[in-house]
Amino acid sequence: MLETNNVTINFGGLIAVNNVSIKVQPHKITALIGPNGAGKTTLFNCISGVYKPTSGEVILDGQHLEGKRGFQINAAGIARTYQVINLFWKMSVLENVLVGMNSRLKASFWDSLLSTKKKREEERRIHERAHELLQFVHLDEYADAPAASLSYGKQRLLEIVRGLASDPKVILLDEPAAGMNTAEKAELDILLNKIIEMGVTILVVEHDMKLIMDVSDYIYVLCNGMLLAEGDPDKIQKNPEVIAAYLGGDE
Amino acid sequence: MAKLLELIDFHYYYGNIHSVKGINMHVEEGEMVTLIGANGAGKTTTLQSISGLTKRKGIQGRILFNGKEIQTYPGSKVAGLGIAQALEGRHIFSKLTVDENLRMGAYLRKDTKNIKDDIDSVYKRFPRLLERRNQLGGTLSGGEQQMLAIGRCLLSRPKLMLLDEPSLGLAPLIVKEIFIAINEINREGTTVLFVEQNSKIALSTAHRGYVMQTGEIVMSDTCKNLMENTEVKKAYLGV
Amino acid sequence: AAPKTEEPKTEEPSKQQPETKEPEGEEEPSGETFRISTYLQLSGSNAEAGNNAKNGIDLAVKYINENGGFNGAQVVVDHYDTTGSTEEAVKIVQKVLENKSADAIIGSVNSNEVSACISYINEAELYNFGLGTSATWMEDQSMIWTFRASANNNRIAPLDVDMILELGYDTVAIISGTDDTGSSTATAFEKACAEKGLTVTTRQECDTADTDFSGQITQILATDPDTIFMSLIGDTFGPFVKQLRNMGYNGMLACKECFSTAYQEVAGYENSNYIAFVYPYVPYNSVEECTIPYMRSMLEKYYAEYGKCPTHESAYRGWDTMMAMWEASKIAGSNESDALREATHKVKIDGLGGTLDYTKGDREGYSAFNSFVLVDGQNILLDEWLSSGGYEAYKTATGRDR
Amino acid sequence: MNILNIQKKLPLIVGLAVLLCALPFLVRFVAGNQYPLLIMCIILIYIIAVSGLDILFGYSGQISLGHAAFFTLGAYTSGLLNIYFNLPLYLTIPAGTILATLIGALLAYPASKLKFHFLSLATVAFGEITYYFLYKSPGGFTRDFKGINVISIGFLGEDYLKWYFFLLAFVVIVLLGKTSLIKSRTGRAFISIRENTHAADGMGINVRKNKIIAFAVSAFLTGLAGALYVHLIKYISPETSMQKQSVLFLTMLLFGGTASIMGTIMGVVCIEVLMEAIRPLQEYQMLFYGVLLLIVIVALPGGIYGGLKNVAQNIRKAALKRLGRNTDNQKKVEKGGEA
Amino acid sequence: MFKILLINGLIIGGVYGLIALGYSLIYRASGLMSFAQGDMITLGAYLGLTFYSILRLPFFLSFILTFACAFIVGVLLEKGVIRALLNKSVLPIYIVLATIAISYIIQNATQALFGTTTLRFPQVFSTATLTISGITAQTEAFACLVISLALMFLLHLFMTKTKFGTAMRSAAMDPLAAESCGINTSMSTGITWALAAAIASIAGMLLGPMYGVYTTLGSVVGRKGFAGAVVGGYGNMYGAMVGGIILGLVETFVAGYWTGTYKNLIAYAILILFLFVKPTGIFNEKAIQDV
Ligand SMILES: Nc1ncnc2c1ncn2[C@@H]1O[C@H](COP(=O)(O)OP(=O)(O)OP(=O)(O)O)[C@@H](O)[C@H]1O
Ligand SMILES: Nc1ncnc2c1ncn2[C@@H]1O[C@H](COP(=O)(O)OP(=O)(O)OP(=O)(O)O)[C@@H](O)[C@H]1O
Ligand SMILES: [Mg+2]
Ligand SMILES: [Mg+2]
Repeated sequence: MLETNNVTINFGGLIAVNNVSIKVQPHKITALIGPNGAGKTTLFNCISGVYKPTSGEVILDGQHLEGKRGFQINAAGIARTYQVINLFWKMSVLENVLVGMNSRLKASFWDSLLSTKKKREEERRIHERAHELLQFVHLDEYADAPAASLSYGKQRLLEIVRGLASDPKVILLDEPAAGMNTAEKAELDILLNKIIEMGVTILVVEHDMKLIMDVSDYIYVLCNGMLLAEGDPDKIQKNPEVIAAYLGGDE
Repeated sequence: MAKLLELIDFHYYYGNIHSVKGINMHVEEGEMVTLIGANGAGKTTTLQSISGLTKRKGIQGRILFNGKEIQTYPGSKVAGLGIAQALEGRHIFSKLTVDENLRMGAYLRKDTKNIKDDIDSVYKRFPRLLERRNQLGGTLSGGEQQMLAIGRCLLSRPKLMLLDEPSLGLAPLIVKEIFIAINEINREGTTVLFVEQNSKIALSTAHRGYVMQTGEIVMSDTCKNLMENTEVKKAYLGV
Repeated sequence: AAPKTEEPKTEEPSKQQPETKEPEGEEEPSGETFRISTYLQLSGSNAEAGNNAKNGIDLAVKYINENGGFNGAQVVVDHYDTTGSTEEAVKIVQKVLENKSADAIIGSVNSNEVSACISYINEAELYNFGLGTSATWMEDQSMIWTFRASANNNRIAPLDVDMILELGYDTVAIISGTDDTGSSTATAFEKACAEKGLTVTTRQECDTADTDFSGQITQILATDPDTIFMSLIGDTFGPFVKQLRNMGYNGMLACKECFSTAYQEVAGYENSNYIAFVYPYVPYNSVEECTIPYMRSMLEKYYAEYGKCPTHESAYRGWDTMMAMWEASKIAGSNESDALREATHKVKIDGLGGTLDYTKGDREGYSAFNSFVLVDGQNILLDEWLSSGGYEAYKTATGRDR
Repeated sequence: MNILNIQKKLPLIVGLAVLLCALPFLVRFVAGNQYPLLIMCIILIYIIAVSGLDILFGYSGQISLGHAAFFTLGAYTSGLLNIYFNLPLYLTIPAGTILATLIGALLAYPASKLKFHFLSLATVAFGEITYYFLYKSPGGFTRDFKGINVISIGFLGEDYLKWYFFLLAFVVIVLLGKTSLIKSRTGRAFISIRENTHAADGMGINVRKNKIIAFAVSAFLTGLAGALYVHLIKYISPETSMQKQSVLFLTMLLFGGTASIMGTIMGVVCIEVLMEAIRPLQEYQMLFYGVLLLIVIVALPGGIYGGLKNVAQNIRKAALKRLGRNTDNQKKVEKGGEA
Repeated sequence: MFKILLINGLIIGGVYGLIALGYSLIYRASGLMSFAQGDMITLGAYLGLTFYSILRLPFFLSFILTFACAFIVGVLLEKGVIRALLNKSVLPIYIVLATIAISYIIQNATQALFGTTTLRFPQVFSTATLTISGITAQTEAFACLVISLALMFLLHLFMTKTKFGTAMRSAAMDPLAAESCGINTSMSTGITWALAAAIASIAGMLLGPMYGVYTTLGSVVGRKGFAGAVVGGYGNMYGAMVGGIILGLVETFVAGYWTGTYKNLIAYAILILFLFVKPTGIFNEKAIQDV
């Protein structure tokens, strides 16, 4: 459903991503792993429109996305979270989710200005939906608190629901488990599966191998910008190249 | 052994939010101590308060370093005493190169001759950084930034090194290397206090541990004992 | 020798008849006092002129009050600072008019501000004097409540042309400010040049807040004029002359007004040589320098009050204005705006720069002016300078034959 | 739910309305003349103008140090159309407003790309250009430095009482519109751009477009204020588009507190009243103004409204704490009793 | 004619550049924007005037004293106002507003102290004009160009090559991390503002003799200096100089070949066009946001 074909990204001579092709299957969790600086985040940024690929293409359901702007890509059905948490800090938790819905709203500027019926109906609808989403990750009780006052783990959850708010086809998660403790990671595991049940496809970058091996259906391994290996978790875990470059010997 | 660092009935208030509620803890000279706990427990607040990086008026209680009260010192003065911290969220100088970032770590050092060697040894530990030495800090990958943050901390040759979630965002292989490095550093004589979410690796590296929950210390023991504690096992080790 | 000025006639306080005026309740605050509101630029870029005018007015008011006031009423002045903003000037005038807190208003030395306020004052039918020298705001004949006791640049401009012709020059370049006074005077000058056969080689403009004029000067010098006519404002005079001299022009300059000591300070005294101008009066560096008796007596008072001579001729404007109003009040025998306005048309007194004569009905006081030239820090009457061989000395000193 | 809300607030709204209606009569009675009414009218106009700036800066995070230019554009357009073509004011005022809006949108098109400092320079430059243009226009059609004298709105004339209610209606409409806009997807888009441009883009918000909208709305309000102002004061000059006026708007906004309705109102009222109050200080008024401004900024960063809110909060907190402590003490006492 | 304009443009550009340096320094070393920099020039000019002309001290001594006083004023400003605001972590715009308030205060206080008369700053250099390949120019103006070029090099070296300069930049980028490295961020910003004030005082000492000393001396050239700093690439010392010179040249050439009437309008129009067409500044400081 989402695929990249021979994507290369070049930062003034430094090739961060080199000729990478991946395919994300619908309703599956696909993982992208690899050593630090392998180019995972860069690839994410390229898919979500922060960077333009130097060459290659990004396709979602047959629609070309390369070179499109971030908001267009979001409208096309790709949502994302960030490696460094990127919330609207001073807005309330609820508002963060509402902003996430922006690309799906119909009310025009004039509707907004004049508070037409259309706008009021829509507002009511999205408020309900936002509360639903917050309940989904147990953040409903914080709805009116500013996002900045949440603890790190909760901020991560909020970022995920904010992404889900735009009803995406695919959501890209960049290290969702970073900064979480074991218990929270277990919860995240469940959450990811729930998201799949909602009909949203997931592409995830993560360094926590336990989580990755648990949840993912298919794994791509990047190293130095190039695809090192791909396959299902079992296969990857046993791949000696991957072990040498990334996983390290088992203890 | 002498207590290098001691917190006595330490409280921290963010305005009206009482986020650390009267904790007592200490680190002895040459020791390696870990502080674990759930999200929002107040670990970062504690660490940053020791380093003088939180607003001083939020502090109640005493922080002693080498027997001297330092809870009123500003950050730069604390750094001058020999306490260095690798901050949560990395805090790399985004528009300085990797090399300059490292040099800033050695800002207070007088022995300018040895700095060069120390930088080289950081590069030896993290070859990835050597490749990127002239790149701007802000454009590094997340993991590279974490390495840089730790490297910068090392360069001040501190007496006490504070690390806030050093494994955050690092590849499994590097995580192992980092903790091996921390171990080495400690063995070379630097006292270490670190916060870590990966409790397993934390407890298997450090000598002693404190467990923190919603602003209070709920347990403290040697790591060996903590690892065997059933509650810890359940809450932090996922067993 | 002095310009055509006679000894001032009357200085003894005129006895007034308090029974003629009856206070008319709250909306007419006259009676014990005669309140004058002023709006002047007291801070900002042209504040020098504003503050000198303020001093001139205050000095005259003190003198008037010591000598009987306006028909027995003590004169009280409320000064307001426009900070150089016309908007603020309008607000001040509206405030004064709405509060009915003044029996008369004296306007700004900045003609822009006068232009903006004049119609309100006329609508309110309040006795008013303007202090600016621009022609524009006196052109409208329906503004019957406003008078002026300072020079009108449009009347001076043709005389400037005559003066330049008298010096034997054929061509002139113009530098003009973009402000009201600067540009209207330059335009009048240009017109007079066309009529009298003086060739204008170029007209350059600069902004009131400019500090660098090298572009304009380069253009002016490229046309090689015999002389340059300066129609600028305030702070631009000094730097302009200085830069002009530094860029190699050492010839005669013509100026729309007297080149005040403040300007000379900035331009440098050595650079301020040979500046010719037509004006009712000139500033003095010391009281002793002044030989005109009436002017000298005013300067003495000024010096006693402020410890220095006026640094800008706007102090004279303030003094003259108050004296004209005082005379009008004596003639009218009443302090009503209406009576004062009527009476002003009968005023004919000695001003600091010659006769202030309002009997022509054009609400303007001055109509006769003198030509001066500034040499070695002294303002010398042009005729005297010419006849005493100054011009020859100038030629040898500068090496210019024109 | 909505109705319930309104019902709850009804006494407040009615009270406010009565107060606002009674105020001018009261003021005129106390002062004995119309001048304070004029100031109140100016305050109302500035509320509209500063609301515009608030939408731009307070909500969407774009700085403008040349906002007075929109104000004068509205004013001059309305005034000049009336002078030259004798058009009625009910046409010229909207025309001035629309021109300001168009120019705002046009300027925003390239300017929306610029970062904070560069945007502030671009807007400074825009203000200066407007000033120099009005000050010395081709053919002198703006009457240059002289400024323009214009007519008052016919049915209002010089009666500032009528003006007051006329302008009050405008202010109410503007503030209602502003509230409605802010509490909509557009408003949330503005705020999200201010908070985190990067993330806003990632969340499907067309940053460019929304920034341009914010600029246009802002220019609309400020232009409208200008077009009304010129007929109230009956005069406008190029100086009004200078930085000083833009800074005045910004000062009002920051003084009161950004991104709120009350903040804008309080800022405008305080500064305007202050400026009136210090006028007798003559040439020292700016000194006094500067010092006072500095003190308030340092003491109450976040504006008066923010400061007041904080104070209110602290009082409440302190009260709660006191209560809490009392109960603590009681407990201790009880314990002591037991022991 | 071209040569005359070129030289004069360079010279006035040097003046703008000198002022731009102060703006750039503040931005580079504290990440803030000051609108009081122009008025610090005024203050410097009055200080210089007090020492040199009123107290009749020798020029060199007056220069040092002015520099020192301005430095102290800068420190006080930072400690009293900027630091207080930084500690309350307010929006940066409040700091801008505070500097605007300071600019009002300086303008009015100097007027209250020294009056409205434009005061003469006695000639420092010989009054003789300087002749460069047949073209004469003001000696002070030329000195101004030379001094600003020298300052540019010094500041650039200081900011990029010295440990302390790098530390100042670090403190601007991330105060928390800087503190943890032992950099006294409070002192660093203090010194930044003090240095900027001191640079402005040098500008004031140089401009005073050229234009006379009056209360609004700095505010207009200050605005031009700000424009120059941004055009060149905000925060870059070479950029400040180049930006200032470009602005000076544009102004002089517009006035010299075209019209003095629209000189300022055109200068600003070019500036705005420049921002829109090449929003990176000349020295590649990124002006556009990533989105
Ligand atoms: N703007 C940029 N300019 C230059 N180099 C860059 C830029 N952005 C990223 N890089 C480099 O590209 C490489 C890939 O970075 P990326 O952030 O994609 O790594 P990553 O796989 O996400 O690593 P991590 O797991 O540590 O987050 C890194 O070496 C980084 O230094
Ligand atoms: N600047 C702040 N203002 C208000 N509250 C804060 C602030 N910083 C932290 N807190 C609150 O203080 C508490 C302790 O936070 P702290 O960051 O010290 O926790 P932590 O143990 O480091 O958590 P984590 O594992 O998520 O990093 C949290 O509840 C947090 O919400
Ligand atoms: Mg990454
Ligand atoms: Mg933490």
